Amino acid sequence: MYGTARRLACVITVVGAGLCVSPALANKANDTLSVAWDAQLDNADAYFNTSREGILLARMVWDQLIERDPVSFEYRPALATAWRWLDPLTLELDLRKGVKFQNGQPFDAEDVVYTLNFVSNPDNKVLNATNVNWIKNVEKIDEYKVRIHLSRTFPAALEYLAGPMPIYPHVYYAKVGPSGMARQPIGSGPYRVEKLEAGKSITLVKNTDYWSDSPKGTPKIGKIVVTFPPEKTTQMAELMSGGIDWMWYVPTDQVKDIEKVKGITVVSGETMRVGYIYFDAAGRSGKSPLQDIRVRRAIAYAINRPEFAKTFFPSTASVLKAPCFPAQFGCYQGATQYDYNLAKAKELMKEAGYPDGFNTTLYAYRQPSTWEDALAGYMSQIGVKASIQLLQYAAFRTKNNEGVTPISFGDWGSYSINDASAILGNFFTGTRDDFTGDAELQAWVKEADASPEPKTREELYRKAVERIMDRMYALPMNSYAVYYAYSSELNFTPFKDEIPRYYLYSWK
Amino acid sequence: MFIYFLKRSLVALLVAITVSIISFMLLHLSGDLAQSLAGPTASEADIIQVRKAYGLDRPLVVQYGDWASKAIRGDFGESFFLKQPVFPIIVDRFPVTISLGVSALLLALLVSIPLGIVAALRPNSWIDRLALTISVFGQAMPSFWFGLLLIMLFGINLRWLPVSGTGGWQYYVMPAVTLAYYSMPAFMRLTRAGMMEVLASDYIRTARAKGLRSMTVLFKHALRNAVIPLVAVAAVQLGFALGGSVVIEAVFSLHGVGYLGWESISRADFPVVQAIVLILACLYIVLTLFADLLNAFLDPRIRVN
Amino acid sequence: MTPAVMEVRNVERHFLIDGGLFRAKRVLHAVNGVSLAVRKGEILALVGESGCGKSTLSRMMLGLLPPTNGEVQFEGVPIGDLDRIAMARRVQPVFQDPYSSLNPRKTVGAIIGLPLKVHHVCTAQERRARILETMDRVGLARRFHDVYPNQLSGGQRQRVAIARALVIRPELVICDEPTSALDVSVQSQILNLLQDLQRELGLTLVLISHNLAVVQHMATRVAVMYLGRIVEQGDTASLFRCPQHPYTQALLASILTPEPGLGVPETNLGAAFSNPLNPPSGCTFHPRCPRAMPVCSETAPRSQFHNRGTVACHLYHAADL
Amino acid sequence: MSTVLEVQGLVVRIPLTFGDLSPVRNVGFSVSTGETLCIVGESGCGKSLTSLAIMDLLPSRARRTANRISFDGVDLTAIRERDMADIRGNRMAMIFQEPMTSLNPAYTIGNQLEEAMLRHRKVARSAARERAVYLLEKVGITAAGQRLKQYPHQLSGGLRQRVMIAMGLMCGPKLLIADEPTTALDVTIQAEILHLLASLKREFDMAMILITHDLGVVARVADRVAVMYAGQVVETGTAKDVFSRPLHPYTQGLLRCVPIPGRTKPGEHLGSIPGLVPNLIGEMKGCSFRNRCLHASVECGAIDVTLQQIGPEISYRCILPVAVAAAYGLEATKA
Amino acid sequence: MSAESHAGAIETTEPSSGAQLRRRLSRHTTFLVGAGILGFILAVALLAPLLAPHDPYAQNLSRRLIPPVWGSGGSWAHPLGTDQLGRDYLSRLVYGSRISLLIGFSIMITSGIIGTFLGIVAGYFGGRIDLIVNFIITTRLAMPVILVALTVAALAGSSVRNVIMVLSLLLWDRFAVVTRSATLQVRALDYVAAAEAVGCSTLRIVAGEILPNILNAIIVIGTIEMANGILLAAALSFLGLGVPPPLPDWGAMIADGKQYMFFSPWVITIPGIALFTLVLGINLLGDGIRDLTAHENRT
Repeated sequence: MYGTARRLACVITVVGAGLCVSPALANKANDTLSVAWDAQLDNADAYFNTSREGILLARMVWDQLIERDPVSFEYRPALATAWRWLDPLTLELDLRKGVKFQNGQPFDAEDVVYTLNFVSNPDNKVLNATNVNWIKNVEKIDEYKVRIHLSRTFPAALEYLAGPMPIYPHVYYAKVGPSGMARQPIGSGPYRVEKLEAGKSITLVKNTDYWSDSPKGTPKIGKIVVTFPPEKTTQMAELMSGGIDWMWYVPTDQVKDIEKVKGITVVSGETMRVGYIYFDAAGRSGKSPLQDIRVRRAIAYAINRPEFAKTFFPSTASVLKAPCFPAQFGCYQGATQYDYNLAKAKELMKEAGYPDGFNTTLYAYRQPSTWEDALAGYMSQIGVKASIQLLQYAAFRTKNNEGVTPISFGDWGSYSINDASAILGNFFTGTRDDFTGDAELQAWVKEADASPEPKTREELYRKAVERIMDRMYALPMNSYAVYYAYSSELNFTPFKDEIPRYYLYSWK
Repeated sequence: MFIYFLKRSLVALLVAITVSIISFMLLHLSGDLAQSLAGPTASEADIIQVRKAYGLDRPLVVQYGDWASKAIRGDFGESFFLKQPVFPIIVDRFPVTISLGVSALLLALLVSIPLGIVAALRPNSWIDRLALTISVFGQAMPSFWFGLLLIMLFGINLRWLPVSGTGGWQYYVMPAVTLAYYSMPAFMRLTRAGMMEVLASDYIRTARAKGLRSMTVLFKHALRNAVIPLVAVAAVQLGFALGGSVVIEAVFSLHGVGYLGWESISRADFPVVQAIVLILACLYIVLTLFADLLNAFLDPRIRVN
Repeated sequence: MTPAVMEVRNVERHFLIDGGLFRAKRVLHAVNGVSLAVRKGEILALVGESGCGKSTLSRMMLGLLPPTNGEVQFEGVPIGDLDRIAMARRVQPVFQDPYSSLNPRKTVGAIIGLPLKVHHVCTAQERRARILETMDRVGLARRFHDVYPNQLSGGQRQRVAIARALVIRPELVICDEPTSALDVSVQSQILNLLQDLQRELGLTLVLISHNLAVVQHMATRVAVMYLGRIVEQGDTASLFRCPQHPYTQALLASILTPEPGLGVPETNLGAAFSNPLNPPSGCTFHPRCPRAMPVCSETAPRSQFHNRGTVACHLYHAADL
Repeated sequence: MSTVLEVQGLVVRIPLTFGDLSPVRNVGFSVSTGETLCIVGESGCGKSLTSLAIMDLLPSRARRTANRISFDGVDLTAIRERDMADIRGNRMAMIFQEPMTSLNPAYTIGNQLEEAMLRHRKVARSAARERAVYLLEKVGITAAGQRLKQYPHQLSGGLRQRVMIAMGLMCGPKLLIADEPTTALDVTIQAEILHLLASLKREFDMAMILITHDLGVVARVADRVAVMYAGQVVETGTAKDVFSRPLHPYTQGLLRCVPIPGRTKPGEHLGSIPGLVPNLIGEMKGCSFRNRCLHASVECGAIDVTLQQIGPEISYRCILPVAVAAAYGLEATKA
Repeated sequence: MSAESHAGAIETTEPSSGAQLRRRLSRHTTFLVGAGILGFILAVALLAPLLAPHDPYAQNLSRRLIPPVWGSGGSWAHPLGTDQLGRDYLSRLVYGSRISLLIGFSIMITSGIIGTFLGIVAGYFGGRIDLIVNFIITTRLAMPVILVALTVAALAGSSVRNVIMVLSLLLWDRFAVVTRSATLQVRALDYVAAAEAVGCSTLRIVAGEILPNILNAIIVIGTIEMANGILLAAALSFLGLGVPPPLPDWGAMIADGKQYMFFSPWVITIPGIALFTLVLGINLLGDGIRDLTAHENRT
């Protein structure tokens, strides 16, 4: 086979004789940073996608009202220079003067009012309603002052304003709508979208006109090209061959090898992302053994989570005790635990009446399927034979929403929001993402999300976590520390909130 | 000739209609369209509304007629995933696939025809055996695996060629070689067999009996007749190559329609898949039609009556 | 006169010819209004050049092809009304090419025994006996029973084909050029065999041939075909002695007997055999006929009876004959 | 009358996996200007390979050896392929059995005719075209000028064979080899073509070798006859001699097999030659006809039977004395 | 040609055709190599439980990506090393042969039945039926196989059964085309006419006269389609929509191993070579049969 390859090599050499065959590389020399993202953006409009990559793009193209410092986690003024709670349901913000959008339109209160009113209007169907449905409406006070009226008490409001809520230029947005924004995003951010080829690549160039005093600083690298090589293999190949300069989620087992490659640096970084296995306890996908609590517990006992974490993640990743990131507010750590115990698992299966196991399907989206394979391997120890359906992220989410997934293996980054509402509120409040069918649990979480009292919230979240763990609706796997691999010519630091800020990076 | 063209086109049209029905069914088998269109957050009421708005509550036949009449005008609906009209997306990707298919075809012909001729002239010689080995290997080589081996060798070890993505001509070298190697055996066997058959024919004996030089016999009398059937096969192979480029485009992340098709399948974006299937099928139909006409033009037995 | 075993009445057969890629389908009149009677016990020869329709006619007589117009009767019954099995038991073919007429995947015994099996005429033991008996009769050694055709010579194969035709004892055997694919030395053996069988079994034979020497040697009656029509028929002796139709005359003149010194005869027929797809008007023979008259290109001559047979030519009127 | 071609000891071997096949074994004959030699024999006797061997057009796996192949003063066994190519189609032409497949379907008749001449003569295309028209008319094709633009598939078999003949004559050859030129044609056409060949031979003063299996054709066309059996010439002689007084038992048998109108009584048994042609693989010993011969004796298998020369023109390959053989032959022709 | 007619004369002294064929088979290298490879893999598949040193599904995350025995760090405990989940590669390879062969044979048989049926019907009856079958063939050829197969697999879910079903429904065209033209050829031969004249039923003619004589062609196409089916199934698996994990399918093994190929190349080379060898073997077998039967048909 190598012989054939060599023969073909000769053919190519002959065909390409005299021509210098070398790929056009993106790198320091032409001030172009080429990065590989995993999930394609189905929609560049930040309110109409749910992927991490959407957040990354949003941070580059748009600005938020408030910026949360990636290191100290303190709130810093961004488009809003100051903010104050007039009452628990009213937040007043002073806006920055002299900011210009990339199309030349100056930024003022109209933009905030239009953007937030548009996205919080249920008729407009933004994809992640939990991010915005706490807003009742926004009122313009004067040209540089607005008031946000909340629909309910929402303690995490600032967290959200500093997170997944970019501000759009209102004239443009009113004209083109979400689909136009998706085709040609325009914001006030440090990078301008030069070319967006759906499903293929995004080219961003430095916004030379970027407003000073931004907590994001001045962008340094001239051009950023984002591609979506579909697989880790391709990404690594590209990185090694100089086709790209930056990738993340490097498979742990390859880290020690790729580190040895000249010109490539690998670092690990913690994130707020947590992995989970969600069982269809409600029977939304049809009647199945998974509705039996003993079966769910058996599976939980059968999965060797420490081994899984150790094998596939950096050592900083830890096995979780609750279905949320431990640092998040309300993430109670004292609930029932399921340590790896095969005997107990088999016992439970027998008790449930499935001594020989059963067939089911595991839906997942992380390519390649190694993690899923490993999970299926654990499950097969107790006879649960899961065939794996590996989908793209968007399709995976759609299947979830359609409720056809008996078991799904996914992960959630909580939009980097340091509050349990960002995860529990999404999965356990009776939305289309809810597979518990547990009305009581849903009520607790909803109440906790809306309650102004930290004490009450903590208590309610505790009850919720205990219920989830006890009934084993979802098995928390581990926190996702990820490996980043990049060209050694790049100055790069990972941040805890899993948001690489390309505008902060520079060439060495 | 005109009547023939008309008849042949009519058959082609019928095939195209049948294929369109099949691809139409494909979309409708993929699940509740209204649900997919309304998006994951839609409520029951929304779905019903969408169903009405898009006419999905009408009988299938009516829906097909509607869809087909729109498809003729290039309106294949909107992508579930990209929320954009399907047709421009595909049009955008087509040049890549065409470039890949055509360059692979040319490469395959360039290598296989001379090799086939030499093999036919010297059956059982070392070059015949070499040609046979290459073709047997080519047939047995899983193309995706071959592609990976090329990536390892030329992309990673030698760093001669880019490993993925779309760009200048360098990006096409490995995919084209992979695709060419896949269709080469067919061409070579055909050239060899055709050439051998022609060389054994009576009119070649006549040509030799006239005392013609062996080069004249070979290039004037033999080659022309041996190559005629190759024309049809080349067109058909190009059609197959366009359809079969899915695997190769996926291996090399080449942004052609095949890759788009695969991505769309994995993100359940069936309007795109449907349109690609239909367009590729129609392209194949047009290609074979074209090949038939070309063949008719080349072969005086058909052209002149 | 002996009764007719088979009667062909005004039979026509058209084929739709795919005109290749550029032409519309065209109609080939392979057989164009042929009437013929086969009488019990005779050897009737059908003579004509390739493409004259004699093989098509034979297939219609075998019931393998339905006529487009007219009908073929077997003992007074239209063969369309006879079921295939009944028909098969009484009429059997021997084909030209002994290489393509035997299934290479079957043994000689199985090939000869196939009719017996299909017609359920005897038990398995009897069948074997009858196969061997028939093999004896056609001069095939019994050891060939379990042998495949590709181990036989052409002559032996043709004997197998004859045995297959005879094993269910048909009344009429239609031999389509039975010896033209064989070498001379073998041809004579097969001709002798056919003659013996005809005599011993009282068979009626239809012999299709282009070899006039063979026809004269074998047949009791001859019908000459040209472009789908019978232009002349009559008993062998008189037809060879005094042919009426110019075409028959030319045919007889072009027989090359192995007699040195006679030179090559001049037939005066002109260069080209007419294209059956586009037959000439009137008498189809007129473009080649040395004695053509203006009327010949306009009206097709009708068959006229005379005391020794029939002839279709404008040169003759019923009264003259 | 000068000898144009003389062949001695021609052997063709085809190596097979289980031994050499020798389809032509030690064949010799000669032909002179203005003469027609007919090589006659049944299928597989080696007559076609003999002609191809002379033209050096054998299939690539066949091997030719010969004591002598002398054509028009040139020793064909000794010359290079290039020089042989100069002779082919020029001084020595050949026409084949299948007119339907012997012309290249991709080129017009005119192209293929002219090509033959342009290859060997330094003439302008127009001159070649003139010659083509002239010859087409000569072979009895009307509207020759238009025919040049036609493709082979537009012509009937008889016309194509005429074109083939014209093609053979383009350079005015000294020897024309015709391999079963009429076998694929209808009887009436056959007579025409043979007539044409005979008259052209006279007109162009050529020597002609006609290969056929049809004894009728031989009798009418040949000046001299060579009868082949199992790769050997078993009898030669003038047509008159061979047909009136065949000497070899095989020739006698063949003549007995054919019904002759007027001579054979209808309905009477024809003569026949029992048995099969021998296997030609490997070494052979003795008379190859002995297993089918009525007069065979033990001796026939024991010795190598050679050609007996019994006159300047007559020879036969049999151990029977002439008188005895002739007696059998007379019997044969009478029967 | 004359040389051929000599062959005709020779055969009178030859043994029976079956014996001849067997003798030629025993000398034909291509055929022997092909048959040897296929036979070997077939034996491996049948004896998988005996040959596999480990459970092909047993994962051991602490023993991942161990190189084969010839690599540095390899051991005889895992002669071909382990995969990314610590499963014994040899065992997976051995069990994988079962899946490939199952897929190959099933596709060959199913598509063979469909295609042969259509081809014979078209070739035997001709006319309008032939037109219809031709139309179906053309339509089928116009469908891009891989895309349609992927789509159906995506809609119906990936499983071995679905892969076999969808590919069988897509790969019958060559059978149909070839049996159609072979049937047309045989149909025109006199022995079919003789059988008709004898009064044989259509079924009997097809079964007794036509099928046995086109069987060689069908077998040759069978090998081609088996190879083709295996390759396409592997491609589907490679694209993630074929044989679902954790089944040890060779195509899926390549797909899974892909991300480790730069540092642990054996994870793709080993299943790749296995796949290549199997397909090569089947193709050689087919070529051998074609060569030999072509020789047989000539006489």
